[in-house]
Amino acid sequence: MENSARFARLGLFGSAVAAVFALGAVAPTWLRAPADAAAPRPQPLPAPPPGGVMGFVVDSFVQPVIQGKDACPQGTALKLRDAYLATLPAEERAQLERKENEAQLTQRWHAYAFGPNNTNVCSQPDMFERPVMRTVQSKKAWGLDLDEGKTDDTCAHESFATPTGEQGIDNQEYRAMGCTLEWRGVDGIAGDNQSGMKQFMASGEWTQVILLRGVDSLQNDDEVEVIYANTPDRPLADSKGQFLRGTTFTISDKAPRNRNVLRGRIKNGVLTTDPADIVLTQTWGQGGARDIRGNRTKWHYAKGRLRLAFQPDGSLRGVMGGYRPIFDVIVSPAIGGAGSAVVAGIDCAQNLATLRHYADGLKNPKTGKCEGVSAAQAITAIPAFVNDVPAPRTAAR
Amino acid sequence: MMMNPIKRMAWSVATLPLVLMGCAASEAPKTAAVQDAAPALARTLPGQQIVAMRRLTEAQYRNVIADVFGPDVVVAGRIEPIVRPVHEMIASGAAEASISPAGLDQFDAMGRNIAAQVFGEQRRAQFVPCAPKDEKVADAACAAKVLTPLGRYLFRRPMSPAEQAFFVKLAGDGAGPTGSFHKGLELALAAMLTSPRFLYIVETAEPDPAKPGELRLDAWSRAARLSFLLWNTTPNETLLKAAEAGKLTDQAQLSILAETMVASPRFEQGVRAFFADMLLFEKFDELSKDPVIYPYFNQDVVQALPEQMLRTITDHLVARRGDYRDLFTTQRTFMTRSLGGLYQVPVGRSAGWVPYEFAPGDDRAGLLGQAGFLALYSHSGRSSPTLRGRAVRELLMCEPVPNPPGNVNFTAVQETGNKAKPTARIRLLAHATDPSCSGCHKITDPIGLSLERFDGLGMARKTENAALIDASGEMDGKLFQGAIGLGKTMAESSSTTQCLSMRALSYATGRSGEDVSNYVEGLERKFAAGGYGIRALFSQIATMPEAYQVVTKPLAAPTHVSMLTQ
Amino acid sequence: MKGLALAAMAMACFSSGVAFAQPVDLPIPAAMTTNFPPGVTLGKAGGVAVYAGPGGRTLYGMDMRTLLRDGADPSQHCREACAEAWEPLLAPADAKPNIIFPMGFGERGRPAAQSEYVQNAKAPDWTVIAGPQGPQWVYKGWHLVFTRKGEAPGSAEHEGEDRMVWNTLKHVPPAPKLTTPVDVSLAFVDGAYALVGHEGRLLFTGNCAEDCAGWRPLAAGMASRGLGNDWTVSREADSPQWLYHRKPAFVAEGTSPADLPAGAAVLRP
Amino acid sequence: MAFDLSRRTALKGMMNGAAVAVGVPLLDAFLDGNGTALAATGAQVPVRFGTWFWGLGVNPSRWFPDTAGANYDLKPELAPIKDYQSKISVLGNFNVILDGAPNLPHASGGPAIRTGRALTAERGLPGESFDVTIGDQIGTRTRFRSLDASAIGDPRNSLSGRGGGNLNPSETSAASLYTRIFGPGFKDPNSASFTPDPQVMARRSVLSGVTEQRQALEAAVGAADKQKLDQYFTSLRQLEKRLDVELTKPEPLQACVVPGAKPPEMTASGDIEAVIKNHEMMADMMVMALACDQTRVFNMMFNNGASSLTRIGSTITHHQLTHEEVLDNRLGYQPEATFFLTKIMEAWVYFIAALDKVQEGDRTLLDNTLILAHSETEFAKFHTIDNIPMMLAGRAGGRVKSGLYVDGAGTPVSRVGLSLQQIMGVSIDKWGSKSMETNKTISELIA
Repeated sequence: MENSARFARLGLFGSAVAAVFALGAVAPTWLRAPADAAAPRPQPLPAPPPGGVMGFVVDSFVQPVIQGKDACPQGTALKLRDAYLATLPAEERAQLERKENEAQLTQRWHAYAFGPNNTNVCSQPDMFERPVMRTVQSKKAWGLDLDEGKTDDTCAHESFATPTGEQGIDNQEYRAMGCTLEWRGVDGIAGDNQSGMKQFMASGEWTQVILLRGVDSLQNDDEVEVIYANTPDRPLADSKGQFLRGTTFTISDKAPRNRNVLRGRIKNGVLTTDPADIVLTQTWGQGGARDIRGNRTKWHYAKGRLRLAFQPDGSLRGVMGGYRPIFDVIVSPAIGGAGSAVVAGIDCAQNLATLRHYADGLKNPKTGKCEGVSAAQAITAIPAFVNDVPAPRTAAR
Repeated sequence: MMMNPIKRMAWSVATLPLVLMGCAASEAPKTAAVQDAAPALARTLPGQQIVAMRRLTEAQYRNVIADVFGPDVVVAGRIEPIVRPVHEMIASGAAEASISPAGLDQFDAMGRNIAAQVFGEQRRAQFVPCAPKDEKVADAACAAKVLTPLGRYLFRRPMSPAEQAFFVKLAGDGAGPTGSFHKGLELALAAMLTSPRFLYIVETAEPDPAKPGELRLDAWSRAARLSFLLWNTTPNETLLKAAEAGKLTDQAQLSILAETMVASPRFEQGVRAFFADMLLFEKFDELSKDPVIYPYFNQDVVQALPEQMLRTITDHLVARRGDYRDLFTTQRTFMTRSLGGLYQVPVGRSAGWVPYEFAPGDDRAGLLGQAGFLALYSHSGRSSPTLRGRAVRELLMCEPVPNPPGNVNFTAVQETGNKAKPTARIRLLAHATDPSCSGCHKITDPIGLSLERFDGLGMARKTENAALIDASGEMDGKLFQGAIGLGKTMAESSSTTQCLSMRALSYATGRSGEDVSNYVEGLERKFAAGGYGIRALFSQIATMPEAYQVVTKPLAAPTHVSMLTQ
Repeated sequence: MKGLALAAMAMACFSSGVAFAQPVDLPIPAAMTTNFPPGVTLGKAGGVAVYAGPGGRTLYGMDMRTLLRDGADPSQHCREACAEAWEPLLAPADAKPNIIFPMGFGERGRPAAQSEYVQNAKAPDWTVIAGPQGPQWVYKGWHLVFTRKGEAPGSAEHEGEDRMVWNTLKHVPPAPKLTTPVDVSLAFVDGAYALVGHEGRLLFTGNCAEDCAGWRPLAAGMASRGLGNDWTVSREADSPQWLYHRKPAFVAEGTSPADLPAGAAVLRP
Repeated sequence: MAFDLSRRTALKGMMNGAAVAVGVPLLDAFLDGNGTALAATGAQVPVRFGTWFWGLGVNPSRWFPDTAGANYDLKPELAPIKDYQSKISVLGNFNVILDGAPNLPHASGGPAIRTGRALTAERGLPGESFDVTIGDQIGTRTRFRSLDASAIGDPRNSLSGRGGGNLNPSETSAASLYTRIFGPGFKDPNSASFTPDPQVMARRSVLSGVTEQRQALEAAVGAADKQKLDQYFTSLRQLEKRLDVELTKPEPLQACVVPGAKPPEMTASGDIEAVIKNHEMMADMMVMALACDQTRVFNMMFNNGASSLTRIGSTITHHQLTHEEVLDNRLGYQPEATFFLTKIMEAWVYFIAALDKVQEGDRTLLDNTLILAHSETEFAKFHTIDNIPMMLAGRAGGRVKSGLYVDGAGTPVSRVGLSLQQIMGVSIDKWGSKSMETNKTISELIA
């Protein structure tokens, strides 16, 4: 009931989205609005297959960024070099920025990445005190209303509205990280994340599948079992890298893969799942002496839920929301250590400080402090055949 | 009306003068033009006379090396392909195949590579039963111990004392300059592997006691014949011993051996080789599709397509002992993950092959509904009812179809984007109405049009250019719908089983279809009596005395033309 | 995130370490030696063979790589609360440390004395590091060795604790020396070594009586005279087959005993 | 008659199509572009093979051509090769498939191209690199099986080796390369005495032995089989002739001019100008090593994967720029990092030009050589390893076509290694492992 009330508030596609479309061919597909229940449906949804089992493979899984000047009016968050310069008096800064002093500046901002006892801002971000960085200033974000107005296990935070008018959106991860160059890019189109995440999905390291059981109608169904899981099968793609529809994947729940069983329902063609812990594989594939080969990193969404709209072409489009442990957000550069800091100019400690500042979930009952941020991923998935893990194993679970 | 395949072949050429004119009479199939001439080989020659030399195919070469030295010995490289004589089996091409300088170069490189593995540190202990007096120099006694058994396996008969001495001497010649006994062995083995005695299956004859003045294959040649026919590999110890003991020239004992061999799991390897030859699987090596039109086409798929057909064939014929005719209607097949995408069906496991059964009524029935056949007989960007129909006629019914004349305008057929002519059926009307074309197209297109619900890669489709596809077909006056209908019609046609009998006999003997045609009718009767089982057919061929009779053939200019050029 | 990920990757190129890691939850490599530090014995915990220390208590490895976030040198991590719960397996007080945790990035601030130390990834079974309480044993280059105070012998209760920081030290004995055909090797399967073929597929033997269809023989060459006393070649079957101790060898579909057909037994040396 | 193809034509025809996919043996006699059977005349210019490596990829949309085939379009970043376009083929859209192995940044791509396998350790090679395999085939009779050099001055900058952790170390300065080639042990090929290879001698004597079988066999066959045997022994005679050539003192090498003086000792730092200079001197040295037949295989590394190239007066490295400098999706590239790429392409052209200047009969040294130039990433910012830029220069003595853009359509990159090895006469039918195992030659390239 509450859901339908919220859906009723939704408007048409927002202007921000339309603007993105206007950019034409370069506009990546995921920048289209995530699941939007009230969007007009030009074609009716097909009937579900007999037996009500439907499989999908996720072909896009990225942080939804809303482009536009209002999000980060001061510009993108400072890189380590500029963050260092910002700590200096104006005169000294001007001095260092001179071409002839470049070597000195480099030496100094590199040094800024290191602390005592061989620590550095990315390997040991907890051990550095850094100011909060530039964050998203606009009121618009994609995501879900995770707390539904309750405050008992959240911390104070300001919510967003979607460009389509949905209120109460919890996405503090976007607020904290949404002005970084990696998320936003320089061109008003997309940041590095977008192509990078696509690469990871295509590489087969993270492949995600969705298996629906008990679907009686794509329009309305009170109870649907949703299995959101990883598979070791690399997606088969055409010569242009687009995933092929109708190929088979087999779910694995053996580490490092995961299998999440969710309960959901369909209303007006939109599938929504009940809050649950959602854990998915995340490997970064780095080498290095301290390498942990990605087996320790996960996508972990506490109180996570999916909201996916069935599309007339058979695909699914929508978002996953949930609370992520703060450190998870920066685990990749943290693994990269000093290299992340001095090569890519990432100040992990600053990232961490900002995330801590905006943390709004996973409240630690002992300290009363929030250790997680609300977050959202935009998801699209195309039809596939999905084999679940063998039945005896699921029964024993 | 029942006709034997050869008559039908003649019919298709002779009773359609229009066809011939329309399709350029000068390009009639070569087989029809072979004339009788005096036997080149005098039949009075004494004893061990070489009567045939059939070059090893690539698959045979690989199987032999694996059997003799173990499958862990790597056979790296490709072998000069044997050119297929027009409308014939590669097996009969093998009887004509010579070895070019380039081909020999490759055999030489492969032979040296294999020899280096066999006598390398890693495997030496397995193949050298004696310790040389000095590893740095030749040791004739030890070399003889090593090479004598190898010669027997590789040449498929014991070496004569002269041959033995010869290879031992080569080992010595090699050990000298290289300063290594084992290098010497290596060079001698490499020489064995490049010897014509190895690269050719040399068939020798002896006087036939039953028919004075005639020749029959001797025991060693029979061992090789059985082994390569039924298992596509070299005779094993059992066969060599049977040859030694004279069992193979005894009809009763020959039958017992043949029965054992078709009952063995290794028979599958022989059946695979036969069908790969009969169905022109070498064409898969060249298969390419436009990846934009066919996004599901990739290298995994290319490799899986022939394998899927072979698995369907061997599962049906060998494992399930099925009726050959049912191969055209069976719903059972096997899938891989990448094929699952092409067929748009779920696949039980992510790796390897899994059995799959299409639902009753699914148009994916039988061998002709498989993507391998459908893709092979299509163009790179569109399907081809003509190629498909022609393949059915030529490969499966042994009815050659002439090539098109040189001056045809194909534009209308090739214009797949032409909205005015949305389907292949409509586009092909041009040929059907042009008298210079209609003769041939009448015998191919109505067959192929029944498979139009599968595109040029063999993916199912209901429409082409938004127009519904009509999959009705016709063959020899019988009307049917879709692949299922075609399969049923094929199963009912006597040409289908007669053709298989002829191909199998040709395959076994290395002779052309024409050369074996006299025996087809008799064989076909036994094939029928055996419920059209593949084991019955092959054990029959392996034991029929006619197959071991020496037939001499005049020296004709080889005709190196591929079967389907268009 | 991806940008971050990529940045993280950049690290690899700067790292001075040439090592590649043994991820903590991947199988531990076989022991290279049968000589253990004084006081270390073999025991069983959690159903598998593990090393045990004082009082028969299970030895745990603290995987140093998982603790990097807490400081640049995780070998110094276990103090205070940790040291109250965990007891280091100390090497003799006069033992000279021969391994360090690599700092990467040019060993900033630490004397570049790499050559004195073994590389972690190539370390022998047992090395000594300068731990917070003195010279302490390290297993396989990364796992700082401890016992859990007060834990009962044979317990593996703390397996995988603290996000895989703590892992029992599983014992995989050194592989026996064996002459095998090319393509046959040994793998540690179900607590003992087994013979495996190409791609680690298990070799088995047994009597298939009737349904031998799924029994794929381990093919040999018919010209092979066998290998030593262990391996002979059967030429009697349709295709030449290896016999191990006169028992016919077959190749399983997969790498686990679950892949064996009924009536089959794993071939073990 | 249209139908009556001779075997020779049949083989040739197949080579133009999928022949090499069917694996017709690539004997020199069939591959000589002029149609002259060199093996018959005995006088043969050696065919050489080499690689040229640069780190950190390209800006794909500004480098790869759009149109496949000949006369491909030159995008801005590929423009430096303009004068040599007809001698350079561009290979695009070939993928590295890791089968779940991690994409180790800057480390996975190069070895995948060279070995057809996914790297699992951080260093070294997962298998033998194809330049080594090719060296075993064509480089056994020269003084060096291969020469390796790194213009950026890092001896570990190498992608060549037999697998495992070991890499063939690179020479790091033109001076050391000079000493290696022309220092002690150098014998002027135009004056040196000749020692035949004992292995070849042994093979030669074994082959004569095989010929002795002829009479025995021919006595026993009928006419049809006698014809086959005649052809067989004719082929054998050709093989013998080839060995005879190998056992004869080679013709003088007119193009060989021994450099007079050792170049000045100079250590390359990351400074791009110094690396360019070092590369030019090394290129000149390498060219003479080839012309003097001291080696037939070479590996030239310009910079390394995580390139530490810098611009004069700047401390920001090329590598750092690729990561730090933001990708402008509108422009489709990173302007600062691109500066380095342009310099790299110019260096590549220098190398090609140096080879093309040396005349060998009616061809140039470049015509008698085949060089694969490649990087280790497609777009370094993302460490992407599908569609890594690759170029083929030279015609391998007429064995390959040049001046084409070949679109691999997402097929495994191991097809490149397979094709190169087949072109250089290595006897293989398939190459690579797991998903990168392939038997598909890039037939477009075969002349």
